[in-house]
Amino acid sequence: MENLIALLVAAPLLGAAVLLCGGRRLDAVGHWIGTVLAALSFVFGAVLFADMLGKDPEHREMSQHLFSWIPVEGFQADVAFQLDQLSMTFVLLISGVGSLIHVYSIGYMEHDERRRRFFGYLNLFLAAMLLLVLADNYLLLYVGWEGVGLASYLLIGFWQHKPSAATAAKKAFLVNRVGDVGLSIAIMLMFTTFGTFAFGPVLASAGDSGEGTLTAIGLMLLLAACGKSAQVPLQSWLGDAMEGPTPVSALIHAATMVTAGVYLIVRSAAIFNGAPDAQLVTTVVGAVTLLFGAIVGCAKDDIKKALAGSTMSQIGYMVLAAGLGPIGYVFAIMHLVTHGFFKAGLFLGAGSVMHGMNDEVDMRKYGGLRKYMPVTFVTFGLGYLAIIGFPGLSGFFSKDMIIEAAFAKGGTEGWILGGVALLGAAITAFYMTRVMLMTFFGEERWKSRPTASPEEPSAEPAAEHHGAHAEPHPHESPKVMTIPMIVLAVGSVFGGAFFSIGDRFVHWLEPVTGHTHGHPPVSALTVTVATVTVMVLGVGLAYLQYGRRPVPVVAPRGSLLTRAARRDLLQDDFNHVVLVRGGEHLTRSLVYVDHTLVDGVVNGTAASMGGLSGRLRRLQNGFARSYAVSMFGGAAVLIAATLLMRAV
Amino acid sequence: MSASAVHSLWTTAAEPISKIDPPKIEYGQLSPTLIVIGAAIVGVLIEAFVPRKSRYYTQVFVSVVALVASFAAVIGLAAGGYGTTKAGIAAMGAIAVDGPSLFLQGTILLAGLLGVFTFAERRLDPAAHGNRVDSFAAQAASVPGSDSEKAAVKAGFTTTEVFPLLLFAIGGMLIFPSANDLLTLFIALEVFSLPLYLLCAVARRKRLMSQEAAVKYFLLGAFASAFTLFGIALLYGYAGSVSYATIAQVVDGTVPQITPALADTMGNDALLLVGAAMVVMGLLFKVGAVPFHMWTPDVYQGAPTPVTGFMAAATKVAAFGALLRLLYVVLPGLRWDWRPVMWAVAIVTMLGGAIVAITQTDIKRLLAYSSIAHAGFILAGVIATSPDGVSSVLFYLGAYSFVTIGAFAVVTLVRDAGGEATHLSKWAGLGRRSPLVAAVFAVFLLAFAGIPLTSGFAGKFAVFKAAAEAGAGAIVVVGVISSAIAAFFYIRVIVLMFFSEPRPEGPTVAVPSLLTMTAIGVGVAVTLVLGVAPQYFLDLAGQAGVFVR
Amino acid sequence: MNPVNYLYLAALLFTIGATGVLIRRNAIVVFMCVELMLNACNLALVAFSRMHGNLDGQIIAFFTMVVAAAEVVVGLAIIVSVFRARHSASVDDASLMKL
Amino acid sequence: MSFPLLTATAALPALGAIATAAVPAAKRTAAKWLALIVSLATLALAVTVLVRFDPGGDRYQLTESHSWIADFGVRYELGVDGIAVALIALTALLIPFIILAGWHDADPLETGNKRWRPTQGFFALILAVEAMVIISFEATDVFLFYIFFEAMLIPMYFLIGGFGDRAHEHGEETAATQRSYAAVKFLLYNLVGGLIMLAAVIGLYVVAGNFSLTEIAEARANGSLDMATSTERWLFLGFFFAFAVKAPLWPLHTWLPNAMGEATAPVAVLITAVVDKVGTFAMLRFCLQLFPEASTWATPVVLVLALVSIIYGALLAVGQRDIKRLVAYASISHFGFIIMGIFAMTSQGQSGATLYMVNHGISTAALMLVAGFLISRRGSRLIADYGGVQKVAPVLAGTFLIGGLATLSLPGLAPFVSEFLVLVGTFARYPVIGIIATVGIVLAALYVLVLYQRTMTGPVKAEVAKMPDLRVRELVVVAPLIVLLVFLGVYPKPLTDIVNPAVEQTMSDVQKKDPQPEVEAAK
Repeated sequence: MENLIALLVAAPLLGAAVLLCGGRRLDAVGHWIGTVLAALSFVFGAVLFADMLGKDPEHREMSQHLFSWIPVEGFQADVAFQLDQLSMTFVLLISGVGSLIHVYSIGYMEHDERRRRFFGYLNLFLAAMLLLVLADNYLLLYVGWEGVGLASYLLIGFWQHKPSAATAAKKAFLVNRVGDVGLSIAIMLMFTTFGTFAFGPVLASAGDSGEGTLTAIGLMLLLAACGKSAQVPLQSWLGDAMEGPTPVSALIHAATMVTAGVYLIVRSAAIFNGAPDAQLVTTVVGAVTLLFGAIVGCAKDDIKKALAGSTMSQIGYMVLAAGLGPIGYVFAIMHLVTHGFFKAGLFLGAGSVMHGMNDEVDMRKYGGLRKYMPVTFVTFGLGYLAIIGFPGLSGFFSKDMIIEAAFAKGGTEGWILGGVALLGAAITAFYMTRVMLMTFFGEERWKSRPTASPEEPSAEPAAEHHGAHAEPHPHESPKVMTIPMIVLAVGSVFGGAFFSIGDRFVHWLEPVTGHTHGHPPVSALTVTVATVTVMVLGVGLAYLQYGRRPVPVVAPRGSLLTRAARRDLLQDDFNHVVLVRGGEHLTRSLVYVDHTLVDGVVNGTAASMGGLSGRLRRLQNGFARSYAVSMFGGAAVLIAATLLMRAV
Repeated sequence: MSASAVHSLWTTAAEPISKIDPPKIEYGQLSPTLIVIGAAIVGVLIEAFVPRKSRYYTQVFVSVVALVASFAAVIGLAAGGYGTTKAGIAAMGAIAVDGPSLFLQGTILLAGLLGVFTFAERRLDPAAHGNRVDSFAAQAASVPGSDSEKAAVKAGFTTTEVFPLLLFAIGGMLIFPSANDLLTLFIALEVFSLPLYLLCAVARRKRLMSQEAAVKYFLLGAFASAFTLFGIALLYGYAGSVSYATIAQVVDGTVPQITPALADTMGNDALLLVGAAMVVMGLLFKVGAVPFHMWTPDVYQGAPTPVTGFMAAATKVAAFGALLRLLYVVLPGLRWDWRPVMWAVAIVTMLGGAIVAITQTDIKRLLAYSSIAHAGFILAGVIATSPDGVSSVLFYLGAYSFVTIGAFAVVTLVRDAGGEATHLSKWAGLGRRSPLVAAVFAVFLLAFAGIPLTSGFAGKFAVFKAAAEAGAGAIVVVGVISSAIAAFFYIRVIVLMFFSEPRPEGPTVAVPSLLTMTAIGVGVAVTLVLGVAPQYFLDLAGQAGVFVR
Repeated sequence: MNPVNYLYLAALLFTIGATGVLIRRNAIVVFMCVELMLNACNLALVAFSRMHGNLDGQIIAFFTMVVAAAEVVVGLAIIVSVFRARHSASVDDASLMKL
Repeated sequence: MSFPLLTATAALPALGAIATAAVPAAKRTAAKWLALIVSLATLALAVTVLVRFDPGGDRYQLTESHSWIADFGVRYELGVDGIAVALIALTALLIPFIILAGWHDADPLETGNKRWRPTQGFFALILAVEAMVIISFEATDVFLFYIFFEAMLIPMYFLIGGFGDRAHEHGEETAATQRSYAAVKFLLYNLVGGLIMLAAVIGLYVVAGNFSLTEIAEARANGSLDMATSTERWLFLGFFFAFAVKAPLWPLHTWLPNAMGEATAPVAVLITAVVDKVGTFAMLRFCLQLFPEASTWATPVVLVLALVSIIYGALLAVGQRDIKRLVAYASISHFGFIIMGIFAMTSQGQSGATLYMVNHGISTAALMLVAGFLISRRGSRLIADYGGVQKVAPVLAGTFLIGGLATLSLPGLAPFVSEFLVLVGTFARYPVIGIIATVGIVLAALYVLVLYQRTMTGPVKAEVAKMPDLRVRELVVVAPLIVLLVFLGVYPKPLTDIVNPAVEQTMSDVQKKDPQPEVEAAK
């Protein structure tokens, strides 16, 4: 049974290899190969899951050792897998949602002549992501970690002919690299501290080392998590990542890859438990990002970017929860899973809307679409209710738990974090309602629409398939796209309830992450009530602003905050001024230095030699008598020197 | 034959003479020299009696035979152990026949042989009025550009005297390093210098430069030899004798019987030091060490290239041989006085030669300066004052002379309307026109630069090793630096030959006869063999590294 | 008379000759100065010979004269040919080759 | 006396060089094929060496020893340890690809001149370099090593100065001058380094009396030969300087960008992937073995210089406008990693450094050769002249990207393994330096991705619109390299198994132990 684990990774990897090396002759069937292999790895996952359920909770962990990877004196890195409940959760999420999105993409990418390659990249991503969650040591995890980074780079930049896409891809990879520095330093620290970096021994002996070391490792891991999960201060890439095709945004930048950071933290629970400071920083990062993303989400008119902001903020919740320690780990993962469902659903819905709207992404040019694309409307709506935490739907449970846990942190911290979480919930409700209203309700602003507004470049290549400026004829998407949306919608409705009833999920994960029940200063019921009320407030506020009044097609100038939020709270501008410009100046000056100084010294020496030579050779003036003089002088010196030698 | 010998001849004149016992001359051990000198005299007679047409062939024949025979004699002596076990003083103390002298004589003779080949080359210059001509003036006496010259050229005259002159020079050079008293030293110096002065003057093309070279060389040479002679006088005054052995004894204070006069002069070190300095200066002039080097570039440039090649190779060998013997046999007791001075000379020579060469534009002058730099390297070996020092210097001289002759022989090939095209700009793109010649020249340049797998590297390593072992680390470092500088201009020539576009009006490469080919071929062969497998020759030099006194 | 005086004289002559070489332009004169230097050597040699009471010095002196004669032969030949070519016996005029 | 395998491995390409040079002018293609076949045969021999080498066996194997120049105490001594074996294999492996990639680089423009045979020369020189590099990897006699270390400059010099890119953006005239400038710069830098080393070599002889690496190391170990500390340090500096120039280490690096920029891509690969490795190899073999104390004494300075090289090289790579120069500066940064790994004095660092030499060779070859194909199509080295190539030549772009990803050491590709080992090894002893060096990986991503974005993505430039995709010959060159990159990235064990014992030896030479993990140290 263990041997199936490798197949989980192998299947999509094989798909990637075949599709990318296969060449044009596979164009016809490429997408089917990809989808089948993705589904295959889901099947393997399911089989293993069934097997795992068969065992008793304490002994569910399986592992498979393939081969010794880097054997060097005192340094053992193996290619070995470990499948426990935590990994299993991810395996199912990744391969499941992954397969659905493969199916969806068949329809979505139908008109793209490079569809085969697209599926190749998707498979590559699945393989890397599964490797990430299945690795039994940090170095192998690092491979998956960078692997998903590569896949996301390739997919964000899939439409490479668009400079904006290429730039976004590069940005995403670079920001992630900054995070990777953190991960590699963390691994080095582990190596010097524990002499190994396999999960087992490291986490087991975490207690033996000083809190200082653990804090350092923890912070480095957090840095890595920030990079991958788009947490402040490394969040800037996620918004631009929406340049990629929508399925990519759904799979990588909503459901799976961006949550890898949460996985990393939860996986390293033992280390964080030993480093309260690191945990505190984690919660702070989570809280800040939570608000940051939410605020950005409120201001965006680009539907995908609005959703991206929301993703950021939701992951903020998870990180916050993970930072809370044993009381939060489980809920972090739980929210991660439910979020995986509804956010993927929302993105697919957005994709389907764009599909019907000539790839228009500006919500101000939507409106009243509910009667044109009912299925999309329903599924999107369910996802919407789920994310705002409408009682009974999955978002409600997971988010509520996190807020409780936040309060349960106790002390002022607890109050602050809880408050922030609540506020976040309110804003979430607001911006999601805004999206909902602007897209599916109100007048149909897309009729006789002006040309695409310049400040928001359309994410999809308008010229690619349909006529660019033809008036759109909104229509429902084909079955192959709607079915996955329906499935995800189902998940986002019942997932939460299914997990929380009888603390199923808690019991499932407890053996891995451990769990302690927090005791909020106020009763759980109060928290729930508060959550619901702020949610209702948010919805109401949004309704007043976007439901009652017509939405202007051209965005109003808006308040200072709005404008800042539209520009991702100026964080990009900051990067541009400080990092990009500064870096350019630095490199330019260094090039100059290299050319003039380092090279100059050498050339200077050569030149001075030449000058010296030129001066000396003037002595050779062609007059025999001056030669005689030099001889005479030489003789004199020679004699004098000889006598001198004797004298001294 | 030595002065004391002559003296003993006369001082018996007072009493009635029963019999005059003749001076004892070891003809066998002197045979190399005697053969060459004899052949030179024959050459003079040939000039007098053999009809003009056949002179050239006769002269070449005689010279080659003489040199080969003489070389055979050297080999015979060496094989007979005269270099090692049977080494001794010949001709009543005038000549030392030992390892160094035999080794150097052999080298000089081979260089001379190749020299003869290049002298005899008649394919390079376009035939004048149907007569093949060599690189020497039709009639040296005739004024350049005058009618008489034209007439001489028309008549197809050639200066076949160069061959006897060459032989005389070689004869002198053979004696120079093996001279065992100061008088012989001086005579040998003059015997090989005077013919060289003349040889410099007899170029066929660019005669004014040739004559100028001769004048400069002559005046400065005479000036230098005057110094040498005065130095000899002072040394004689100090030691009361001119024989190396005696002087050495006096210097060490181990002289058997001390006359009052001797006791008087012995106390006066000034005589010794000044004398030694002046003699050494004369020799440094010949090897072209800074600051006595200034004749070198002009003379090398002006002289007919075959002469330059021969001179550059053989003169250095002979002069360094003499210098070695003087410093190692006569003045070892004075080591602590002359070593620092020689250090200084070696350093300025290495650096000076290398630095000034950087900006040269004429290939012959370039090689001249490089030869100065090499003189510096050899001096580094000389000051080691150890057997290793001697053998390394011997090896270096052997290696260097072949490279030099080969290089100058190549220079004779590259010609344009005005004769040899020696200006560097004309060498641009030679590698495209005739890769082979360029490649050969590149090999010589790399050898000069001391790149591994060439004889230059082995030699350089040998002398530096000797110097380092003698504790002259500073010399080694300076030597290394100046070789780096030197590398720069050797590389420049290679760049010019291979990487710059050929000029349309560029020179043509004349196809030489077998003679020059041999010279160049031998040069290349020796360069590579000594570079790859120097062991045998190092052994040779090692065995030859002991002076007799 | 103190033999050392002869040496002083020799040294003086030698220096005069050397100076002449350095300052005179005419090649012939320069050459004569060289001869003067040689003769200074001869004087020194003879003086030492007398001092030490052996004949080596005097014999060297004879050789020196021969050498001087030989140098005259060669030197004059060269100088004369240069003179005929350039119509000037000035050493400084012969400076085609420099640097 | 068994078959002299090592000699054969070095002699074969040498003879091949002579044979190739002798091919008449008209038979250009024959010369190419001859060279290719010879290089492949050499590869076969190298593989034999690899197979015959027993990782568990003696330190130096397949040894040969003959007296050569007794007067200089020089012997013809060959022998290989794991590191040498790996590098010989790398060299022999890369040369065929280099030859194949440079197939048309030396076709003469005017074929009239019967004497001028550039093609023959080009391939003969490449083989000559191979021979010299291989023998300098095999030499266990310092002098023997030195001779070929120096001699290999000459053919390299002609390769750089004699053969440049077709269609140069500034025209042939300036190209020629730039080329010869680069060639002279290359030669003088290395010659100066070599001459300074010569002084040290002589010094070593004066101290030790012979040049046999094994004997001297032996004598050092058992104390029968003790050098004064100052002497040892001077000698170390003399050796290290030469190797640092060759490697190249900041601030002695400026010859590399010129050389790699002006030379054709295959020659550039020859420089950085093969010849420069001799420098780093020699640090590992000679500096550390002959002068252990001095090496440890110099470690801080060397590490700082290496660190500067890493960051500085990467930053300058970011600032380049010329593809080849960019790769050159990237290489400088990578050599910084190698040297850092060597002098970190930990098993991970040194194994990593050795692997790094191999991996860097392969990855740079992949990147540079593809870049060469790109340049040969457009006739320009300026990044700005490209754009959107990915659209017209996807395979070329793909291979280029893979080469680039290898260069930024993406996990799963070979360079990652070595780079991480070096970092870990350094971090274990010098945490701060290790951390700063880690920043290098971000910069690496920056210059690679910027290069890829500017050349391959975006709207298709008019000049590249007609650009053909990789031809079969070019694919044959690139594909195996990529396969190798992936294989060694996933399963480097075969390589590490060979390298580790040698590294342990070196560690014991410098009498260093790996620092213990904190936890165990605490216990």
